[in-house]
This record gives sequence, structure tokens and C-alpha cells, in this order.
Amino acid sequence: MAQVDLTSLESPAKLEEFYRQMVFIRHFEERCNVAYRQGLIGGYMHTYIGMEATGVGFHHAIKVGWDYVITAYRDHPQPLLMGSDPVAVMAEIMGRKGGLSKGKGGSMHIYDKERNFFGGWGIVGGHTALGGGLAFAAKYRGEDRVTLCYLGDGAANAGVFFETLNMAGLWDLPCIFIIENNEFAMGTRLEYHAADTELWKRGLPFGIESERIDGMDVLQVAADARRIVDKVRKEGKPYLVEVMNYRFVGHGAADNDRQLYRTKEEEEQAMRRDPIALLEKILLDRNVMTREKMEAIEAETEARVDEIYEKAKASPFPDPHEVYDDLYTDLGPERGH
Amino acid sequence: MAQVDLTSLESPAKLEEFYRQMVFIRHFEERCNVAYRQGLIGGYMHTYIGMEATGVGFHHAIKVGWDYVITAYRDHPQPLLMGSDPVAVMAEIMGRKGGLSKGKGGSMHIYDKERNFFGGWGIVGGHTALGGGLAFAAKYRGEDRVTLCYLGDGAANAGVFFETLNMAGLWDLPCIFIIENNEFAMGTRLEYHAADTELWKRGLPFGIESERIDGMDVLQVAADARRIVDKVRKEGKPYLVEVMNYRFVGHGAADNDRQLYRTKEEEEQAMRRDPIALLEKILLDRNVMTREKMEAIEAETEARVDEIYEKAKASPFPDPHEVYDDLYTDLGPERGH
Amino acid sequence: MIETTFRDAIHRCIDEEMERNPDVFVIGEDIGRYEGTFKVTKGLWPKYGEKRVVDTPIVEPGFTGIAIGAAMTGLRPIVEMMTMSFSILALDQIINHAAKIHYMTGGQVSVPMVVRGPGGAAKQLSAQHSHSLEGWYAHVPGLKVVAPATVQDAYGMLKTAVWDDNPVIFTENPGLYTLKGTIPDDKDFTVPFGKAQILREGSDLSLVGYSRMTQVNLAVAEKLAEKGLSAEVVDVRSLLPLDTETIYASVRKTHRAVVVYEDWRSGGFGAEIAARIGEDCFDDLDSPVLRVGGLNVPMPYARVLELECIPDVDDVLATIERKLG
Amino acid sequence: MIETTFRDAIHRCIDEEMERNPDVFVIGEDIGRYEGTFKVTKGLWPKYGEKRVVDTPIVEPGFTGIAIGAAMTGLRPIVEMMTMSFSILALDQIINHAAKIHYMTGGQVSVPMVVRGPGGAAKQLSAQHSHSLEGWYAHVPGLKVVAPATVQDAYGMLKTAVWDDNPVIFTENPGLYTLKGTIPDDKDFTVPFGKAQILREGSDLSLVGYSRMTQVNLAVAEKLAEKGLSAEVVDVRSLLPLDTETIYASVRKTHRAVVVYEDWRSGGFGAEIAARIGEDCFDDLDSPVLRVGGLNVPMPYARVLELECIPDVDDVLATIERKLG
Ligand SMILES: Cc1ncc(C[n+]2csc(CCOP(=O)(O)OP(=O)(O)O)c2C)c(N)n1
Ligand SMILES: Cc1ncc(C[n+]2csc(CCOP(=O)(O)OP(=O)(O)O)c2C)c(N)n1
Ligand SMILES: [Mg+2]
Ligand SMILES: [Mg+2]
Repeated sequence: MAQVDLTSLESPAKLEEFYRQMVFIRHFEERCNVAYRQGLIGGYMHTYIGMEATGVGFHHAIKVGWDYVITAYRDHPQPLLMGSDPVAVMAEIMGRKGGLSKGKGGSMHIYDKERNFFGGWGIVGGHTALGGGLAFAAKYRGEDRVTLCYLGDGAANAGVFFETLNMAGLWDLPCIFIIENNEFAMGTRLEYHAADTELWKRGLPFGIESERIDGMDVLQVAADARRIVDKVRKEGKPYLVEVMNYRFVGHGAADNDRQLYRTKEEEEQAMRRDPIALLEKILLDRNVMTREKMEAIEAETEARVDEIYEKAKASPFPDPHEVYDDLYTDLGPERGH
Repeated sequence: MAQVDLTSLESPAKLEEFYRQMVFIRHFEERCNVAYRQGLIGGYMHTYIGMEATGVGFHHAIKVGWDYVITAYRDHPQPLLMGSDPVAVMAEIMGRKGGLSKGKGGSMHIYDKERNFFGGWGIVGGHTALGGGLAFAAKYRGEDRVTLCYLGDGAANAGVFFETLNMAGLWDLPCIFIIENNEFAMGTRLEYHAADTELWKRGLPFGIESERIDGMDVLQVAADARRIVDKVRKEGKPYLVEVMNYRFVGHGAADNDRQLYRTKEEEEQAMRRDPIALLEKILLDRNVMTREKMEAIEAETEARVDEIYEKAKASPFPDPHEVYDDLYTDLGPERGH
Repeated sequence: MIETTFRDAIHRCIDEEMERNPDVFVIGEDIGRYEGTFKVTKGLWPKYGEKRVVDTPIVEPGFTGIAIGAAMTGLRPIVEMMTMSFSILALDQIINHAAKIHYMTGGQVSVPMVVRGPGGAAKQLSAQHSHSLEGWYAHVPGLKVVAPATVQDAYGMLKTAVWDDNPVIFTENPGLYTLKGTIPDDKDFTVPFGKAQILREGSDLSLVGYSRMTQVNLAVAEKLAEKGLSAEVVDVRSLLPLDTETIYASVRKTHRAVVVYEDWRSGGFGAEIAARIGEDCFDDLDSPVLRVGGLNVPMPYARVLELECIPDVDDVLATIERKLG
Repeated sequence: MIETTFRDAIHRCIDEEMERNPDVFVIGEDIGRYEGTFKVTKGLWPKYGEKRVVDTPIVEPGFTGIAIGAAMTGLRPIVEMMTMSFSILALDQIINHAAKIHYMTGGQVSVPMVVRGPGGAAKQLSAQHSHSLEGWYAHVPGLKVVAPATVQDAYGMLKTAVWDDNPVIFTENPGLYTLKGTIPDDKDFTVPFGKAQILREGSDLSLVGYSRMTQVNLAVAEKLAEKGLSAEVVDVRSLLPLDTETIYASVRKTHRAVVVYEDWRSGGFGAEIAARIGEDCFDDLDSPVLRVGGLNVPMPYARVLELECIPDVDDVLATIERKLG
């Protein structure tokens, strides 16, 4: 693929969309970080800063609303990309009534059933089996839906993930396991948690086609993603792809100890491949977009995120009695302490 | 290895020992099956009939009493080989006071701490992490002990096994994971439970040296085992070996439904490579042992097993009050219903 | 009415509901070709094929998770645990995922799934295979937990479970499988959750239990009757939701209660039932709420020790005698 | 006496015992280089190195199993669960292996292991990270389960835990980490298991709790005193073994009891305590044994909802007022 001019694969409109989406995610996430520091968001919150190209690249390969998407707790960008109301996403992160899950889930547990976005999960590795189950359902019903199941490098050690890979291979489940290898599981460097750091190999014992790709160049991701998604849709078999990316920030908003597990130099080195900057360079080099246009998009996005944020903030907190809602489809819980 | 005359590697005394041990296990297990049918053994009981060459072959590669051994519920042969009192083994299987675990464990939970045999476990796959822990301890203390961790083909799908493989690879734990691939997990044929039936590949994503060997020819197993154990002892790294064997009987003594998962022809085919018959042929061909000697050994073994059985049967059942013993090292449980 | 057994009633229910709705499927270890360890699913694989009778590898976390994921899209899996003891491995999937999805999604996603299988001691399966876990499950909001004691309830409550849009834990004491009884000749028959039942009326004492212990309680009541004591047998059958009303009504009538359960006595669900009676029927009680549970030890292998552990008719009678005189 | 915090008392204990005995090691996620999520193990990795401060992959079943295996040979692992919530994944290893080994081997093998970590709600960690699991663990014979409420007990009970030859679950409510207090300047100081303590004497009412709820109970007692009610605060601290003697003695004195726990109310360990009091102190009780527990819902994210769920001083007071008048 290295020889192909990747820009030529995408229309100028598509390229602009990539750009807008990455910039939007970046600003959205930065806004979240500010709100967290201000105490307007609580608990654990994990942003996607630095990893935008992966989500955006794969997003463009799927049929949004038809295919299934599931991920872990680093889940803000998915619903944003899939067309969920961004105010409802932000409101959920802020624990408001207007949130997608009415404030019950928070940053780690975002869902948009209507768009087939299935969360949003806090137990490292646990959701990979659910991802297998989504693909199982598609196959059971004879539908050509593909499932994207994102997980981290740390999650790729979890037993249930291997169990799921085996069943996916055994039963030909149309699931794409996307290991986002950002080289760290919280404060633990890849080398200290994985016996072999080439995580793509983990599909091999199950006969699952597996590969490693670069996750910083959105054009490369988009091209690879399209190839992989199309193949899985056609052949109805699982696929494992390890996407090399990097988070530019702490593990979560509460992580102020990056120096304990990586150096400043190392971070700077990685940031030289900032996916947004990489795309900017391409857009400029190929005359797809001017610097002015980019700045305009930046400004526009910032304003948009501000508006989203203000609207979300205007959403009230849930009423205390809502604590009893939505436990079952048909009954309430017992009340009181 | 195929070119080497394997018999030449072993002394005649060794060859006789292999033979005696395999015959002993076979008779012991058959006696258990009879006792089970007579209602003198209860619960779940799984025999090693047909798989003898694997246990015997590996047994001769370790330093008995120094190295650690752990396995699942198909655990009768290990303590027998390691020198545990066979009466105490049989008594345990029969739930008697004189059993190794005083009748509390039964067939699936046999242990002999003194000999470093650590059971005897009923949760499929669960003990593999314990095996990793035994090897961890040896390394921690700087001892050159090797751990043999046996598991079945069915267990090789369990998540915790993969988690353990990763840590074994990551931390260089001197553990040999022996997948006894007898082609069935209870009533489920290998092809229906494993996406790729070559289970030896499961060590590869963790950088663990892995191979598949024949488990029916005890000389081959012994040679491979010696090579592998010596290597692990020397290099202090994990190893994965898939041993192809076959159980000639039902999954457990209560399994009367073999026809549901395999054909008579298939069984007959496998039994043509009965490990005892294979060794007999070699011993005869090479003039190491006469048919008469073999028959004498058979008769002697049968008598010995009878004696063991009678002695075990003479051991009383536990006293009811013993139900409260050995829950903690230092306290009793609360009593009564 | 159809004469049948506890086992066959469950089998029949599954078969009928699979026939009724193609979204219902069964998944678990050795349930298809091998017909299930306790043979509950016998005959389903030849009839429905491997698509709807899914033989899995021995990976309780994985296949339970797959069932949950499938249920999130609206399919209706019936997960068989070969024994409920093994569901411990799947607890993270059941507790942290299935039970919480509806709540965490603010009601967007539901999980119409049943987890069923033999729970409790069978015979000499020893420590790792003899768990009673219904008390743990009944502690978890978001699950429904039922433990039928009769053939009719096995049939009717499983129907309800299959059609419930929430995750249901359905526990079958292995000692009940051969129990005989009748079921209505009506495929639409259901027994609702959250309703306890009085299986025998009495005036001196309430024997409260569920699953196989209800059968024990019926035998106890018979013995007590011989001694001139009239015991009422309350079959709880649904632990979550729990029908305290029926339990309380009985206690208010008899003024004495004994709660019987097979699980380890300390911390078992009987403690919850006893605590509630103590709290809400305080003024009605003439004597302390007694409990009879399993001994607080891992299940030993030797039959003589195992029998010590599991509460039986004599144990309940002895407790009543000792404590209530 | 040394002034310190709950967190530092735990840290100090681990450090001292690692120094004392090379068989003691710590194992868990991000506990070494990253110093632990709650920073309890800060400084240990530089001091003892990666051999004795073992950073693991995120595999609770696997590394717990490895610790158990190591403990079977006589090593003394201290396993950190990043939060106790994640120990659900390791339940099979803890319940089915660690807790049963001594019994199943007829006393041959023991497992001198501690599993410790923050248990209960922190702040807005939502449904999957806020579990109180001590009640589940306390249900399991073969484990010892402790839940200290004071700095001194954190220090002294962890010492006992490290030297216990049986598997010990040591739960630390995250709300206690910054609690201040003192510990004796004595490395050999220990607090035994199986002994409850009276933290405040009173005559009208016994407030029974453990872990952070004991601190809540102390505040409740203060408030009640303002109203002229004298409450005795019983800190259970050891759930298994459970010191019923001290609890009963208090109830026999005050004739009234309220059991307070953070875990889901229904089926929590408070039910066991309440059931025992009801059973064994029946004639001493002037009013029903009350319970105050967490709401029976998964922990919601929004702070306002989360606060609804966790029992606080007002909730305990309100229950007392409503039910005891
Ligand atoms: C079972 C479990 N153990 C521990 C944690 C705590 N934890 C949350 S995120 C995380 C690191 C995960 O790293 P990775 O899978 O690489 O994803 P990333 O955060 O890098 O996207 C850990 C240890 C958890 N949530 N669940
Ligand atoms: C976690 C768990 N699930 C299910 C079982 C029931 N079970 C016992 S043995 C067995 C088959 C295991 O097969 P394999 O690992 O190949 O070992 P083999 O019996 O062939 O030696 C099953 C399903 C169990 N004991 N534990
Ligand atoms: Mg990562
Ligand atoms: Mg097998």
C-alpha cells in the first residue's frame, strides 16, 4: 500500500471531513479536561487526545447505524462520530439529566442504542466478549453487519479476550478486534505487560487474519480500515488489527504522574506525529486546504464545542428520585436504605 | 529425533520401569472404574487409561520431590508415579480417612505436598495460574526447580491459561505447560472447541517456545520430555508442549455416551496405538523383555492393585465430626446448621 | 395436565419457546451433541441444529459475554451453566455487565437473557462443584433470581424467565431433576416472578424455603404433624424480586418462622429473609426467627461428610426441637 | 505513638513486613513504577525492586492465581486489587482455589496470602467500580475477611493478615485513606482478628458497623447525644471470623440495634449480623433490629444520585427516627 497516493483515494470533501472530525474530537476532549479540572466532571475520565486518527479512520469504513461499535471507557469520540447529539454526550460526561444515559453512566459508560453504539465499559477486557456477541447476533440473523470492537493494549492481555478470539475464529463471527496500542496500560509500559509487544500476533493461534498498522496517519488508517471492513463484511470472518497510536495526555484526567512511566523526550517524539498535524501537512502539500481554512475550522470548532458545553451545562442534574429508574424494564427496585 | 534409536537412550532397567509404571496405572485405573460401578467411589472420577505414556514419559525427566507438578482432575497417575503411598491415593478416591486428603478431596482433588504434587483441581483451566505461581516461587527463591503444569485440550481455551502464558513469558517463569490433547473436552471434539486445532501455537504470541509431540510412544515422550525439562531448568524460561494422546474410556466414570461424540471405528483406530502395546512391541522386538516376563509383571501388578484396593477399602470413612477439621490452619468453623 | 419430571418440564419449556420464537437459542458446554451433562437439552440439537443449540468451548466468561452481547441486540439466549458453580467464572460478565446495562444506559439497552443450570450439591462432587450461588445473585440489583421447587414452577417460571426482558438467574437443584409432577397442557402457561406460595397451610410455625429445601420443608411439616404441630410451608421461589408480603402474612399467622436453605448458613440468602422477618414482623413473633443452612465448610468429598453439610429433614426437626422446644 | 493516615499506616505495615521477611512480596497492577492508583505502595518499588514489587498485566484471575500458587509453596504474597471491584474477575481463584485448598488437601497445603485494596464507593466511579464485596467474601468458609475503620486497626490488622497462614481479604474503604490517627511505634504491634470493639459506650442503642460506616456511626452517636440519646458504637472490623459475643453484649445492654453497611442493603453482610442478633438476642430486644444499607441499585455516576445511594449520617438518623421514634 505504501506506493499508493492515499490522498487520491479520498475526495476533497472526505479529506475535509477527516480533518473536521479530528479537530472536533481534540477540542471536545480538551474541553472535557478543563471541565474536569474545574470539578464539573468527576470520577474517571479518559480522553482520546492523540489517538483521533484511529477512530476517524475506522469510522469511515463502516455503515453507521447499521454496523455495531463497542469500546472501553475511552469512549467519547465514538458517539460523536456516529452522529449522537454531542450535547447529550457532553451532558452524560457531566452527569446531567440530558445525558445519553440520563447521567447514570458518565464518561466511561456512554451508549447510543439507536445508532448501534454499545458503549462504554469500565472493566478492562470485559466488553470484548460483548463485542463477540454483537457479531454473533449479526451472523445469527443473517445480516451483513460488521462489529468494530476496540480495546487497549492492556486489555489485550485479558483472558476473556482470548476466549472471545477463539470463539470468533471457531464460529466465523464478523468482528474486527481493534487493539489500540498506545503503548501504555495506565502507568504500565507495553514492555512490562506483554511478553511479546507485537500484539497483532494474538490472533494467529485462532486462525484469525491479523496485522499491525500505523494509527497516526488518518489516510492510512482509513485505507486499511476500508480494506479490512469490506473483507470482513464479504467473508464473514473475524479480523484482528493492532493499531499503533499514542495518547498525548495522562491515562485519565486524574493522572498527573506521566513522569513515572515515560519521559518528556519520548512524548515529544510521539507528538511529532500528531495525527492532526500530519493531516494538515498533507492537506497543505497537496493544496487540498489552506492554512486559513484550517484556522477557520479550528475557530468554528472551538465555538461549536463551547456551545455544546454550555448547553450540556444547562442541563439539570438528575432528580434524586431518578436513582430508582431504569433498573429493570418492568419493575422498580425496593426503595430506601 | 526420528532417526535415533530411542531404546538405546534408556537402560533396560529404565525400560522395564516405564513398562511397570504404565501397567500399574492401567490396572489401578481399571480397578477404580470397577469400584465406581460398584458404588464404592462416587462423584466425578476421571481415569488416565490410554494416556499413560505422557505422564510416565514426563515423570522420568523431572527431579521427583524437588520439581513441582500440578494437574487437573485427571490426577490419579501423578501421585502414584511420584511415590505417594498408593493406598492413600486409592483411599482418597474412595473417600476414606486414610486418604491423602483424609477423604475430603476425592478423585479430583489429590495432593501430596511432601512430594511437591500440588493437585488435583476441578475447575477447568483454573489451576494453570497456580502452576505459573509455583514456577514464580521457584524463580523468586532462586531455586532451579521446574514446574510441570498439565492441562487438557479443553482447558487450553480458558482465559486464565492465556493470562498465565503471558506472565510466564514476560517474567521468564520456568514452567512447562503440557497440553494433553486427547482430542476431546468431555463430549466436545477438538474441532468444535478450538478455532485452530494445533494447540501448540498458543504459546507463540507470548514468545514461548512451543511444539507438538506424540504422546503414545513412551520412549518418544521420555526423550522429548528430558530435552524440554533440561532446557527449561537451564534457561529458566517457560515452554509449551502439546502432547497428542487419547483417552480410551469415557470422559469420566459416569460417561456412558461416547457414541454421541465419537465412533467405535475411531476408538479402535486410536487403540491400535495403545501405549502399553506399543512399548511391548518394542521390548519384544529388541529382546529387552520376554512375553513371559510381561505376563508375570501383569499378574504381579494385578495382585498389587488388589492389595492396594483392599487396604484402602479397609480404611474407615471419616468420622462425621471431621467435617469441621482443616478449614483454617488455626481456627475451626462455626458449628451446626 | 401432563405427568412429567422437573428435568423434562425444563426441557419442554425450552423446546416450546424455541419453537415459538426464532430469537430464542441455547448456548453452553456440551449441550448439543452431548445432550447436556444433566441431559436437560437432549434432543434439541438434532431438532434445531448448531445455529440455535450452540456448543461452546469451556469458557464461561467468554460465552456468557457473547450471550449478553447477543441479548443487547434483542436475541433471547438461554445460557446453560454445566453447573452453577462454574458461573463463578462468569460473575464479572453477569454482575458487571448483564445486571447493569439497563441502568447504566439509562434504559436504552436491555438484556433478555436466562442463565440456568444445576445449583447446589449433587452427590460427592466435592468442594469446587457444589456451590449454591443464588444468594450471591439475589444480592445484585438488576438481576432477577428464581429457584423453583416444583415441577409446575420449573415449567412456568422458566417460561416467564424466557420472556422477561431482564437477565434472569434460574437455578435448578440437581436433587430435583427426577422429581415427578404435573404441568398444564398449555404452552402459554406461566408462573409470575415475585410471588411466594403456600404449599401447605399451618398455624403453629412457618417453614420458609426455596428450591429443594421446600421439598425438605414439606417432609418436615409431615413429621411435625405427627407430633401434633401444624407447620405452614412457604415456598419463596422468587428471591429477587422477593414476595415479603406472603412470607410476612404467614409469620403473622403462625408467629414463628424457620428459614431453611442449602447454601452456607453464614451470609446466605436465608439471612436476608430472616433479617426482614425480624425487622418487619417484630411484634408478631413469639420466638426468634431460626435459620437452618448448610455447614460453613467447603463441600467435602466423603459421602458421610457431605451428608453432614447439607441440611435435611432431621436437621430442621432438631433445630426446631432444640430452639423452639 | 506515630501520627499518620489510614493510607500511610497500610503502607508502613507493608514496608515493615517486607523488610522483616523476604518471603513477603506485593503483586498487582501499577503498584510499582506507578506507585499504585491510590499510592499505597509508593516507594516500595525503588526500595525492593521488581522482584518483590511485581507490576502485573491487567489480569486479575491470572495474577491472583500466580499469587496463590506462590503462597502454596510458603511465600507470603500481598495482592493489591486496584479496586476490590476488579476482584470479581478473580473470584474463581479466590473462592474456588485459595479458600478451599487447606480443606481439600486435608490440611496439607495452606495459602498465606492477603488480598487487599479499596472497596466501596469512591467518588463518581459509577457502576462497575464501586462495589462493596466484603459481604460476599464473608460468606465463604476458608477465607478471613476484615474491614478496619481506624488508622490503628488498618496498621495492626494488616500485620495480622500478613502473618496469618490463611487467605485474608482486607478491604479498605477509599473514603478512609486520608483519615488521620495514630499507631504505636512498635513494629510488632498487631490487632487480632475475630474481635469487635466498642468505640463509644452508650446505653440506649447499639450502632453496629464496620469500615467507613463505623466512622459514620460515630458521627451519628454524636448527633444522637445532642438529642439526649446514648448510642454505643460497635465496630465489627472482623467479618469472618465474627465476634458475635461483643455485638451481643452490647445489644443485651442497650436492647436496640441498628446495623449499618455501605453494600447493597438486600443480601449484604448486615443481613447476617441482623439475623444473628435477632436469633440469639431475641428476648433482649425492645425493638426490631434495624438495618441501614446502600440503595439496591448499581452505583449511578451523577454525584447527586451517588449520594442518594451511599448511607450517610442523615440516613441513619432518619431510620432511627422513623422506626424507633
Ligand atoms: C479488570 C480491570 N482491572 C483494572 C482496571 C483499571 N484500569 C482502568 S484502565 C486501565 C489501563 C488499560 O489500558 P489499555 O487497555 O491499554 O487502554 P488505554 O487506557 O491505554 O486506552 C486499568 C488498569 C479496570 N478498569 N478493570
Ligand atoms: C470451569 C469449568 N467448566 C466446566 C467444567 C466441567 N468439565 C469438567 S472436565 C471438562 C472437559 C475438560 O476437557 P479437557 O480440558 O480436554 O481435559 P480432559 O478431560 O480431556 O483430560 C468439563 C467441561 C469444569 N470442571 N470447570
Ligand atoms: Mg493502552
Ligand atoms: Mg481433553
